[in-house]
Amino acid sequence: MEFRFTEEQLMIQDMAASFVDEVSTSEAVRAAMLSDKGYDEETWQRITQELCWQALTIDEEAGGLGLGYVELVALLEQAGRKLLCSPFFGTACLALSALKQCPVSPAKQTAIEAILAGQTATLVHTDSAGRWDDSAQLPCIKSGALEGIASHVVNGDSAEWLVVAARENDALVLLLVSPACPQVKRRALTTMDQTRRLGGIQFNQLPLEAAHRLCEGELAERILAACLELARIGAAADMVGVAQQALDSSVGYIQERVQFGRTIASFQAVKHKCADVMLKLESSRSSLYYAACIADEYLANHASMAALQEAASIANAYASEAAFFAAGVGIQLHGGVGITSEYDIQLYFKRARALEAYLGLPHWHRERLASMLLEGDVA
Amino acid sequence: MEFRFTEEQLMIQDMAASFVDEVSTSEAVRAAMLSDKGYDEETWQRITQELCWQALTIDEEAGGLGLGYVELVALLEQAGRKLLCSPFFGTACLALSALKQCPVSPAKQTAIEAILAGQTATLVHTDSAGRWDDSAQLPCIKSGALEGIASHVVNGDSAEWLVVAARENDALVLLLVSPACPQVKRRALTTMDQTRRLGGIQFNQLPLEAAHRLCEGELAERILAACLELARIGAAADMVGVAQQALDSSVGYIQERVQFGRTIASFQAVKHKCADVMLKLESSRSSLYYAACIADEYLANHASMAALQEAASIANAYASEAAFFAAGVGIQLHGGVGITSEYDIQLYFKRARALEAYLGLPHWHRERLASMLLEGDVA
Amino acid sequence: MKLSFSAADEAFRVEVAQWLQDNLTGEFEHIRFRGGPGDEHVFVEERKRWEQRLAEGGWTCIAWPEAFGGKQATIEQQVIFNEEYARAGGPGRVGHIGETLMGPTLIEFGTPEQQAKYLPGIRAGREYWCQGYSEPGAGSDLGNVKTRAVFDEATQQWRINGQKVWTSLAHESHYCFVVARTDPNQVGHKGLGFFMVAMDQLGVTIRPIEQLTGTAEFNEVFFDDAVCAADDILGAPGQGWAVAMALLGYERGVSTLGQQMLFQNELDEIIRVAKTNGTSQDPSIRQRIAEAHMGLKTMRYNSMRMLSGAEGSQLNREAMIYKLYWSSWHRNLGKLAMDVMGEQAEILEAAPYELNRLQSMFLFTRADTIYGGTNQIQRNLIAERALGLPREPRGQS
Amino acid sequence: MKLSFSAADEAFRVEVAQWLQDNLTGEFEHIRFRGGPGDEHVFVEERKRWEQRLAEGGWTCIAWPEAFGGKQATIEQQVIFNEEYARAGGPGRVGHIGETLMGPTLIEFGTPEQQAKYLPGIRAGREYWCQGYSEPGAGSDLGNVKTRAVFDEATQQWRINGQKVWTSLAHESHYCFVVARTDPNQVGHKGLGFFMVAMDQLGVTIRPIEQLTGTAEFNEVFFDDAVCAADDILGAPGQGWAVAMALLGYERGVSTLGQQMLFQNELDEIIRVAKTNGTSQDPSIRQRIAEAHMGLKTMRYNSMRMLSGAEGSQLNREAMIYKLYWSSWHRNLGKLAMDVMGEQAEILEAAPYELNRLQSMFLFTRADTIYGGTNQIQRNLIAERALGLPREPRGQS
Repeated sequence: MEFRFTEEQLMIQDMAASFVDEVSTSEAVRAAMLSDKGYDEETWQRITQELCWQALTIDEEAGGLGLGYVELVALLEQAGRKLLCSPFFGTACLALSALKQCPVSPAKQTAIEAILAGQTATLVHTDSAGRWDDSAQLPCIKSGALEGIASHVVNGDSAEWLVVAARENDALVLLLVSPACPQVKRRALTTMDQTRRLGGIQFNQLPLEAAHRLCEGELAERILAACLELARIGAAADMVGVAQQALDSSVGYIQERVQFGRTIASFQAVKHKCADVMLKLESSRSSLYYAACIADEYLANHASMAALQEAASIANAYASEAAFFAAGVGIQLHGGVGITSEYDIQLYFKRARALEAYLGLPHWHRERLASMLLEGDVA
Repeated sequence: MEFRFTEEQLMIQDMAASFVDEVSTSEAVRAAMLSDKGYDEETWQRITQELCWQALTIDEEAGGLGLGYVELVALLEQAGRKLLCSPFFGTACLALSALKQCPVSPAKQTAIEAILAGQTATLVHTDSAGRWDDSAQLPCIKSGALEGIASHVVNGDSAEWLVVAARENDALVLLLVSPACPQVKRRALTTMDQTRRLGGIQFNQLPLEAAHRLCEGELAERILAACLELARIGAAADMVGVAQQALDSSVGYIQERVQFGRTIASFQAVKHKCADVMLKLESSRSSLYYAACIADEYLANHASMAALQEAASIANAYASEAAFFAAGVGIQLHGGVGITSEYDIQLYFKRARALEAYLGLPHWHRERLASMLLEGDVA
Repeated sequence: MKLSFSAADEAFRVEVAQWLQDNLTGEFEHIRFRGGPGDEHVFVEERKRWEQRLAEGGWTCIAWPEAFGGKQATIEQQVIFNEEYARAGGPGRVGHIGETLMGPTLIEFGTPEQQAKYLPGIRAGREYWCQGYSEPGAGSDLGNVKTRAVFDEATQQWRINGQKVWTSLAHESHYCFVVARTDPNQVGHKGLGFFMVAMDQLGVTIRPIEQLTGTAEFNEVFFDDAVCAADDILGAPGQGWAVAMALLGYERGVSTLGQQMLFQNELDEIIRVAKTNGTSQDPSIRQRIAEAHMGLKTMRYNSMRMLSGAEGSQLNREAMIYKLYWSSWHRNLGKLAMDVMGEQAEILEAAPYELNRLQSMFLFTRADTIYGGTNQIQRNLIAERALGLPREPRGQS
Repeated sequence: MKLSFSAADEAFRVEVAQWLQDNLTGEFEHIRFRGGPGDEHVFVEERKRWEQRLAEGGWTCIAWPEAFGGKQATIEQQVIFNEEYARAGGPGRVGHIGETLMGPTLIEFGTPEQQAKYLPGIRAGREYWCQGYSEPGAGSDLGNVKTRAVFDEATQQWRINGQKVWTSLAHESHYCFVVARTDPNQVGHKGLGFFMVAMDQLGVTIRPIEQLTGTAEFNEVFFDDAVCAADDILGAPGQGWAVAMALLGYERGVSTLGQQMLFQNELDEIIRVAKTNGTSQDPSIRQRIAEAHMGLKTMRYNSMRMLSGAEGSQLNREAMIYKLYWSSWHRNLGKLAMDVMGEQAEILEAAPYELNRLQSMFLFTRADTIYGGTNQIQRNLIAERALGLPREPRGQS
């Protein structure tokens, strides 16, 4: 048992930290938020060409680095820490997680190569209301064409490749779709958190060929289910980063800010708030790292779906509460300036809120855990 | 609108405060806890003969003082404040609340006169598991005899008169029963909170006569339902008193106790805990007084059952959380001595816990309010 | 203790409701329910006309003595007016600060000349006021005022220099009341003056502060040799702290019941959304909706106790908990609103950043626990003033 | 990062489990799962015999160096031992303080003579230790020690006078380690000594402290001219603070994982009750059971990080949160247990005051957030040491 980063993992983390410190400054984030695609093209070029983050979890034989979720989580935590606006999550944590689990096929081959080359991708698994659970009315395949609307798609307005979850009769099908055709209409959604772009996608009688198909039936169900768990773990990593920076910037601010002739950091109530944040933050980080290990074990067939679900729910629910709490306390400790658009803490607050609600609020996760504990099996 | 005590009500409150300060000292409470009936007989004599608390809510024409729940709540709050061990709650808040609502009958006449004379009474409305909701398997009347077990009866081990809720076929019947007969067996339960005695009662083919009957059918259902709401309001009053003293004794202790060369009262974290307690306490008190007014309006047919339920749930849930929080914080602020049996704060903690669970935990009340708000009508 | 209002009060309620029904319509229809906290920047011109309509009906400054144009309304009548105003969707009052803060303070501390100069404009709904208390470096620490006022013997005017912040409606206001240091050798609560400064002068510059909502309800106000007539100091130089504190005392009071009606509107909207999108069936959401409902009811009972027990502007124990209570409750309501909205919570009304009412409320409630004394300051106040615990030591800066 | 244990470690696990299965039976069957926190006063004689059985099997002091009779077990092995011990229902260890606190401190600071005198008795499970840190007036403030130690040149012994409190198992212990002031002219952390005092002497009086549970796990210990040989001071006079702090450093560590197994047993019991009485269908209870489960899992992950990152007894950032985390979690578990038990929660097992396991746990968890540094002290530590925020000023008393 070695529940800490290896030297190599620490190096990956440090390099990522330096990189986001350099490229994802407050000014850069604000520019990206208002940009066309919601991210800076040049930064993405550097991520894919210099740092090769997109290759991280691709198998070595397919030309990737052959690393796993522990390393991916290390990157995503750093991305969250500096509010990186990037199609990286959609590409690496959503599309690639699905593709890696699909059987060999021309579509898979095409997609992996495109991603390795630096193209962006995402997973389309929602319906027109943004639902992602069993109630979702996914786009449908009828008479060989794809029809339907998916909303709240991470970077769905600009991703160059789409892995689409669709229904064909009663079966789930995973498709690889290039949105560069007239039968696919897309738009960016106006979101409260402007650092993570969501898109709405309409498929309008898009004709499908065999080459589009990645897999179907029970296998597709299993892959999609696992993808949502992996996405929850990835989001937890982002939130741990958000919480860390919300704490760090608040700790910095309160040591400068003087009220009643003292730094506000010297008030015990303020100190204790910071201690409470740190408790939640470090606990989230522990459950995140555990979940990342389980993710790798699941992908290597060494852990069950139940173990993956449990770890994902714990990590995601903890990180959700830690990030929202850390950012909320952060605003409070910044006082008046905390609610101005000039300071970044409000951006952390909005990202924390968006991520908290992504794929299940904490009480949804708790109820799922309760069913496992009280009615079913838990790992 | 006058949402404060009148001069007369303040006088009642002040007299009650002086009385409990005199008779319900720490030593007296500890003696009563271990005594046979769980209360001091002489104190009860003084309550009924000197102070006439039992007459408070009895109509003037029946020989009582003709006052209402606002005054009763003022007394119960003082009782809670000094952990008074007494059959007063069972007699005045349970049995009398039921009797007052019953139509004129010989049984009612007997009971009211006995109570006026200083005899004790209680309401028996539970089953053998202490259940009080729709799932309760109340004692049954079959072939003219009462059979069954009721547990968790407030002062049920010693009350001289029992108002018993029983089932006859499908109808609810309220009976007046004297337990002084071989067909009624009783025992005191060993409870975590030793300041409020609970009893278990077994009715073993107790033959019933017409004179036992107080009322039945829908009227009995309505009376019993109202009694539970009134009991919740009465319990809320006790808990407000518990919370008040938990706060006061803690505020006193922390101003004496020196750590790190300062009184612990000078630590901001300690001060803020006390402020949080006061917030909950004063809010409970507001919702308690409101509920007491509604109780009087209900009994005067000026408020609906829905209004009574809503007010009772709000007052009870708030006071439950305030009392448990205040007593828990109280232990914490007392530090090591807080968990010794020598200090009284633990007695407040246990009484708070017992009362919190009495007739519904806070989340039960919230769910009931939610049904009213989301599916039904709210006052 | 009694909950009901007298017959006369109920008649007053009918009168208020009827007048609002007759008047808050037509040209004012679209400003109903608008201009509240977090929304103060909208429809300002219409809301000013509305102030004048209110004044014509005799519904401004009803708590003032009749001598100053008020109705000398009882607490009950004020409660009723505020309740009915909120129930009818009466828009956020541009004249609020003049009517509820500056007016009572002028009536208590002003000279007859000052009263004659300023009160009629407030009463008529034509002259608006803004506050000049907070400063960028001071925050919750009002004793740390750096703005200076120097009496210029030559012009017989005060010259004011400094900066104030968190000033609502500064652009719309004719006057600002400014706490400034008149004696540079004093610190803390001593050597302060309370000035009534005209906003329309060269020495006053206003800079809006953009909030996390993308809107700008607050401003910074810069005083750069701004002038103030010798007669426009309220109380004597050095008495500023006493006047400033008295003014803050008026902040708590009957308007709280109107505020609660706004909160009720928000909660009703949340319940409507929950019923529509099915989150009303989620047990955790149900618990929180019930908690919000209980909390709001209890807020009302707290206010009723506070108002029944309050003597003038005196603070009582119950009043001290009020700010902490409502700000915490409202912040939780904001979070509940988002969780009830579900997936739609994240999607705004329109580009570039148009929030719906509940989204705006969610974000703006993060300010509630900060302005007017942070929750930390409120807990200090409760602990120190209501419970008599030791005061926080002041540092040596 | 890897979660799994090596094959050698897994073999070690099997060995431990097998030994426990073979030995924790027969005369020891009835003490399984007993003697834990809040239950330390029960079956003491049997638990002492059990200590000796453990020692015979070589399962005491496994973390000690081989030179002192230990196995020099790795962190992983210690984790495994503690997990298996708790899983098997191993009773609360009477020898715990000697093995995990006093032993390592003696090994670090003791002379060879001191080590030879005291370590074998600990290792053999025959000599037990208790602590003499807390004092009635000092609580969490260890610097405020009033107990005095004066060296008597005539007898060449230290004479100790003072009072200690919150001492578990004082009646059963042969020795107490006592922090006492050797230099009356020093205050705070200076001028302290660390003494190893025999309990079986006239100058030592023990008074049990009855708790809110009706039982007495803790004691007051009075030292009234108690004597201590010149050789029985650990470190030099004046060095007491350093020794005392080093000892506390050993408190956090692998035993946490054993503690978590006890917590798991409690949670399992709660789940069993909930399923039996139907409260498992209550959505609010379900949320709280899930929260408890999540919290316990995360406690384990926190420990795994702490143990993987810990160097010797050094504190790291993760370790600082541990006490606050578990004590808060456990306190919530106590409340959950009561709410799950429903109406039965209030009814005890038997008169006069016999609590069932969950009731006892509920009451005793109120102590968890107090002893070993209150939650307030823990938050100070985290804020000051992990986050570098300013220290609380010490008053002038």
